[in-house]
Amino acid sequence: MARVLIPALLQPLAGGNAEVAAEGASVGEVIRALEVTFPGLAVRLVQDGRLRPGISVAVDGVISHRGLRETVNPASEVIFVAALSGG
Amino acid sequence: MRKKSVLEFTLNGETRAVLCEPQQTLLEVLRDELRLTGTKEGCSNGNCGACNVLLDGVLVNSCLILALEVQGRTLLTVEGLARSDGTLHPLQQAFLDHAALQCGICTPGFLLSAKALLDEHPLPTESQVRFWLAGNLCRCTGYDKIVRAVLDVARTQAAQPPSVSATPV
Amino acid sequence: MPSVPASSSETAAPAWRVVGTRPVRPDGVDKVTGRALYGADLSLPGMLTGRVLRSPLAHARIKKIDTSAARALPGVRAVVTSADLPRAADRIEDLGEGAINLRYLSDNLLAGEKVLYHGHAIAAVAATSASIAEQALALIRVDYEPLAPVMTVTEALKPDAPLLLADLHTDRMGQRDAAPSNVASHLRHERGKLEEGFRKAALIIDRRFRTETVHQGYIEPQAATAQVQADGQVTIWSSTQGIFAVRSQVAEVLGLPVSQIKVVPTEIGGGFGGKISVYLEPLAVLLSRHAGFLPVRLVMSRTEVLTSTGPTSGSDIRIRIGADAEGRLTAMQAELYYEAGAYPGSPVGAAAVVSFAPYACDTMRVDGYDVVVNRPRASAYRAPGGTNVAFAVESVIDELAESLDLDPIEMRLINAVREGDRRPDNLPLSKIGYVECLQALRQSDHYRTPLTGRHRGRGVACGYWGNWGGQSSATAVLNSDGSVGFNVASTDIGGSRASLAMQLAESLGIDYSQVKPRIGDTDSVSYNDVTGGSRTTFATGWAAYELGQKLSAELRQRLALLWEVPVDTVTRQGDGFAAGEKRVGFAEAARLACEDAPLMVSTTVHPKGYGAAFSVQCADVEVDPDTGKVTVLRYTIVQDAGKAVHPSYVEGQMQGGVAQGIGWALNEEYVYNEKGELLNGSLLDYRMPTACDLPMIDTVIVEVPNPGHPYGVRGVGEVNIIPPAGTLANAIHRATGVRLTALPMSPPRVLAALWDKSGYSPFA
Amino acid sequence: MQAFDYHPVSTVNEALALLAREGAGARLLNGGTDLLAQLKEGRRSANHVIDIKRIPELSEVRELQDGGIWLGAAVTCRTLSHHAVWRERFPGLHDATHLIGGVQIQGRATVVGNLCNASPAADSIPALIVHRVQVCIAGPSGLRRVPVEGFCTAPGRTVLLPGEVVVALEVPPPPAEFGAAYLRFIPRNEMDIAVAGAAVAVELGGEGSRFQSVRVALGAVGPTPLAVDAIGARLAGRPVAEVSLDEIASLARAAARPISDLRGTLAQRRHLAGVLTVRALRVAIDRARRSVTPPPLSPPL
Repeated sequence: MARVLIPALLQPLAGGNAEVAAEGASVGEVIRALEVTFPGLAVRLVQDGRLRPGISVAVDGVISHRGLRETVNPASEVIFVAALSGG
Repeated sequence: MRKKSVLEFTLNGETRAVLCEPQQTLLEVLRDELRLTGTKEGCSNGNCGACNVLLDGVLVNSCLILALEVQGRTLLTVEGLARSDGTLHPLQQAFLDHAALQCGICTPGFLLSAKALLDEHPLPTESQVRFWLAGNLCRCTGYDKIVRAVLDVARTQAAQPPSVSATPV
Repeated sequence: MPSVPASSSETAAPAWRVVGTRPVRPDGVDKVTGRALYGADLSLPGMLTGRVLRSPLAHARIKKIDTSAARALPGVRAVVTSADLPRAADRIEDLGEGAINLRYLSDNLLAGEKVLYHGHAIAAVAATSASIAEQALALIRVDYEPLAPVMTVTEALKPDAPLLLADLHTDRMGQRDAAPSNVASHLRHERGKLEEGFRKAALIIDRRFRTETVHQGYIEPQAATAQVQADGQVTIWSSTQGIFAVRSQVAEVLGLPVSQIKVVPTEIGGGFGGKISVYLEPLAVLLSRHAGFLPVRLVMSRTEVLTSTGPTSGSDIRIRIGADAEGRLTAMQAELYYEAGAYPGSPVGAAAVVSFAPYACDTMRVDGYDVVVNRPRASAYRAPGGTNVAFAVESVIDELAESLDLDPIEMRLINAVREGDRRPDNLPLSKIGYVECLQALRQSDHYRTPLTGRHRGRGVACGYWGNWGGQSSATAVLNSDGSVGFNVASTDIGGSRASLAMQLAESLGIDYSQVKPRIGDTDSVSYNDVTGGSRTTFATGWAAYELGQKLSAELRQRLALLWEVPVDTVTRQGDGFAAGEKRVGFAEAARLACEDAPLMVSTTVHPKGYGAAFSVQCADVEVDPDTGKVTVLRYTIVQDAGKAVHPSYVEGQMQGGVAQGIGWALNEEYVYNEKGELLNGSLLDYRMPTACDLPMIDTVIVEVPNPGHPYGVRGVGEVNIIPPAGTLANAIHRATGVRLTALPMSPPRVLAALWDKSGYSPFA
Repeated sequence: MQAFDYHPVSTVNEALALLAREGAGARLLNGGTDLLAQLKEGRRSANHVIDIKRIPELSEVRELQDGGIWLGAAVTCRTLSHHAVWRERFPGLHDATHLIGGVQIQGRATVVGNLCNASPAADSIPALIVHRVQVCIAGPSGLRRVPVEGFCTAPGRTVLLPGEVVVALEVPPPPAEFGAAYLRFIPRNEMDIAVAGAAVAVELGGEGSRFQSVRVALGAVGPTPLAVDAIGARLAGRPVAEVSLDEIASLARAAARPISDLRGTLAQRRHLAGVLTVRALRVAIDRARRSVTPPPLSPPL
């Protein structure tokens, strides 16, 4: 199962956990699995079938541009973070 | 609209005549009437130096001069710095060699200020270079490489007799 | 002369032939002779001049706009207002500069129901001359219902504060507060148990900071020209950091398909993040369409640039840090309130990551708030958000180091992040050169030379920036003489034609002079993200590298066919190719390869291994105790470039970022009156540093190669602006004993701080 | 910029006639560095712009027989920077005219233009005051002279009557053992408007040991440049060695009537009035004692 780091503001929805384990071959599947355990979490991460604007996901330390479609391995670490901009 | 007048002056070594309105600045006439867009507009009130030109050899902001004020006078803009055979003025070459420009919009103004400086003080100190360039704002370089380029030209020219003047005026 | 790169990579660096040299840039001659065409230099037959009417009020409801007199003026060809914009969807899109609600983008272009800042665009006109256009503006009547302006975080957070946007509710990572608010969003990064961490501290410093709004200050004002054809095709000439960002913004706000829009880049006179958002382009398109399909050019005045284009946020910041007696950090807390301007979108997200990124500490909490105020909508500015927060954090770290009697570099070494450590948002760092930078500064001539003299002090600060990759495309055409035409669509804002051509030359094994770069338009090259986020030399450089590899492979294929040998026997040899006895120079290979068919390759990349950047800086200052004026005597910047492709331009980025940072730290600020009018909308009173205000800026390039790039490149454009304010604050403290907690540290503020300490009053 | 007619006149009488004919719609154009910026920004308006730079005598710097200077209205700051007598014998004025604007502004800007623009922060006016300069004004009823300290009446306003033109400044010869200095404070090192300025002129006696007379004028700390007579009254006749710099600073602060604006705060300006007066006094004393020795020729940096 992948390790998922839960953002601080969403931890109350994840039983107060900063880190949980979840099954899934993609970020989208991981979120669906999280939703089963922690109902109400998915809607905070996903909107209109994609990651909410302003939220990015990093898998194994690399920010993904594939969003929900990004591949996740059982040994992966999945981190949801605020999206950034540059100048 | 006011009556247009004919402005005749010497521009980069050539006599030019152009119709202009009384309220047009020299910068506007250079850019909009003569299509010489090398002289840039950064602020239009004398605070950035992007429009600097040499009027009878004196460094001035072309945005703060009415075009008709230069009647009968001699003007040098960035387009007149290189020789007609394409050989760059030593300052132009030094700016390239020292990477003294990034975006390049301020470069024409700096070149004219630097030329005015070296015409008057062939071997300036770093402080003098900074003083003479203080009216030219550059937001990209922090001035370091620009100052070095000007000092380098001065030293090189001091080492050689000044027969290399590449300007037509 | 330029400083000697201090190579601190552990393994011997590969010997590149082109990468690491300092050739003259391909566009150099055009730029020193005045031939290069920038945004305002363009002229088209029949071109009309446009002007924009802007709000004199900071906050008001628009009751009525009457343009009839302006339309009736002879010579006026078109007048447009927000009524001419299609109703924008209430939808959030990323159009090149982070996510933005399209309705806000549209309202920022031409105010709809309300004006939200002094300088907010209300109407635009196109006329046959500038003076007619200006007369027309004077004939437009706008009836306002003035509203109280909300200028700062403090005012915006008051319970009874006027609301800028009636439908704005605080978003807390996907959850909307019930009541509307001027706080657009709240984010938090947290790890460890904060108060437990503080209980372990021998010393806790808790300080509040304020920074003012500052502008990018590019010397070229925004300029855009558009021509709409009768068949609906739109061409836009724009001085922009990203032609595709312009295309997508124009398409979205005008409801046009991207296929109908071509954006042609002009040369660009600086941007620093400020030329990503569009201000003029959609107006020029509307005006051209209404003016009988004539081209319309819009160029901003300097005052418009300052009142109406994106500055970067002012901010209120609280920093609380605890350390044990040995200087090890036990807990770190930040509260960041960033002013977004009139619409949500301050860089507080990036600030929250930058905040404690250089420090390895397993207990931290960072809260970030995006707050709307009646100032122009903030846009990106070089490492957006970073300078504000680093000023605060680096001041507190310095105070801790001083209290614990630790050298400021040692303090940072004790707590330095290394590969695998995590940023505040828990993302792990890949290979970085931070420790190497700290060591390089400690060993520098500057740091080892004692500073003497009264009222003088030396300060040190550091900064982290994550950099970015993004998408790039490019094509390369092999000419039969062996030269290569190289088409990119990354705007060249400071020498990237050179750094990209060098990587292609290196990859292909040819001379730099044989690569002819050209910046294409949106129809000639595939998608490119903006020139920003320190990405171009990294990501478009990746594309250049790939083009070289592809061309080389294709040449070997064709030579193998020609020579009737297996392709794997064709190898690079010297400057050409060989297989067994056969060998040709590159130019001859090109001629042979192109005999049957032209040879062109293209590539698109989206590299993700953009290594993070660190910079460590040191300044010596002298403070005049009678006037409060700070003179920078000496400045050294150390930065990890991964690999400096063109060291002169890397140094230039470092020096330029420091210069902007010094201006930000010492004198630059937006000055508003109580009505919310900008008082210093000129380059006389918005005081950017002149040549007399800066010393030479010494550079030390550290090269810890980025494993995510074929030549080890890291972005170098942004991180350099993060440390200067903290560096100077710390230097001023060491010089005077007073700690400035607000930017800019301008003479009146320094004087006031000195008087606070001494008890002096000019009224005594 | 608004439309107007341009008149390059070649005599003072031509200028006077045009002013008489066109009345309030006419503006005199000298160096133009203030006027053109103001016309562009809409802070002033004009129907007729009368360029006085082509009047030959107005470009003259005449050295008078008594050792004074007659300074034509159209003489640029740059010309003065190259004028040896100006530089050496009128050091307070040289300080001021050398730091107005940057090099390219110097190429156009004139002292008379700086005076007539009547900015409270004008760099030249405090120096003109302490050098006891007279303003020569031509008008419909002939020529008149007014002392420079009475010339400015409010920000942007002067004693000039409709139809009048300032044609020259008369700078009296400096007495023996004379020294003067002008110092200003700006946040940057160039290209700024003075936050505060102070000019001091001293005439020493007793081989540099005693003040004969002292004149002090302040800039940017009141609606017009201010002559501070209290300091002169306090110091005249006293030994230089006994002067209390704290007292001088305090008198200067007391004379200042500053406001807070975008360029500086009230407290800062009041304080700087004292600091700059003391610093300028020191330089002026030093110059008076070395009054045979000219100040440095190169830029102050």
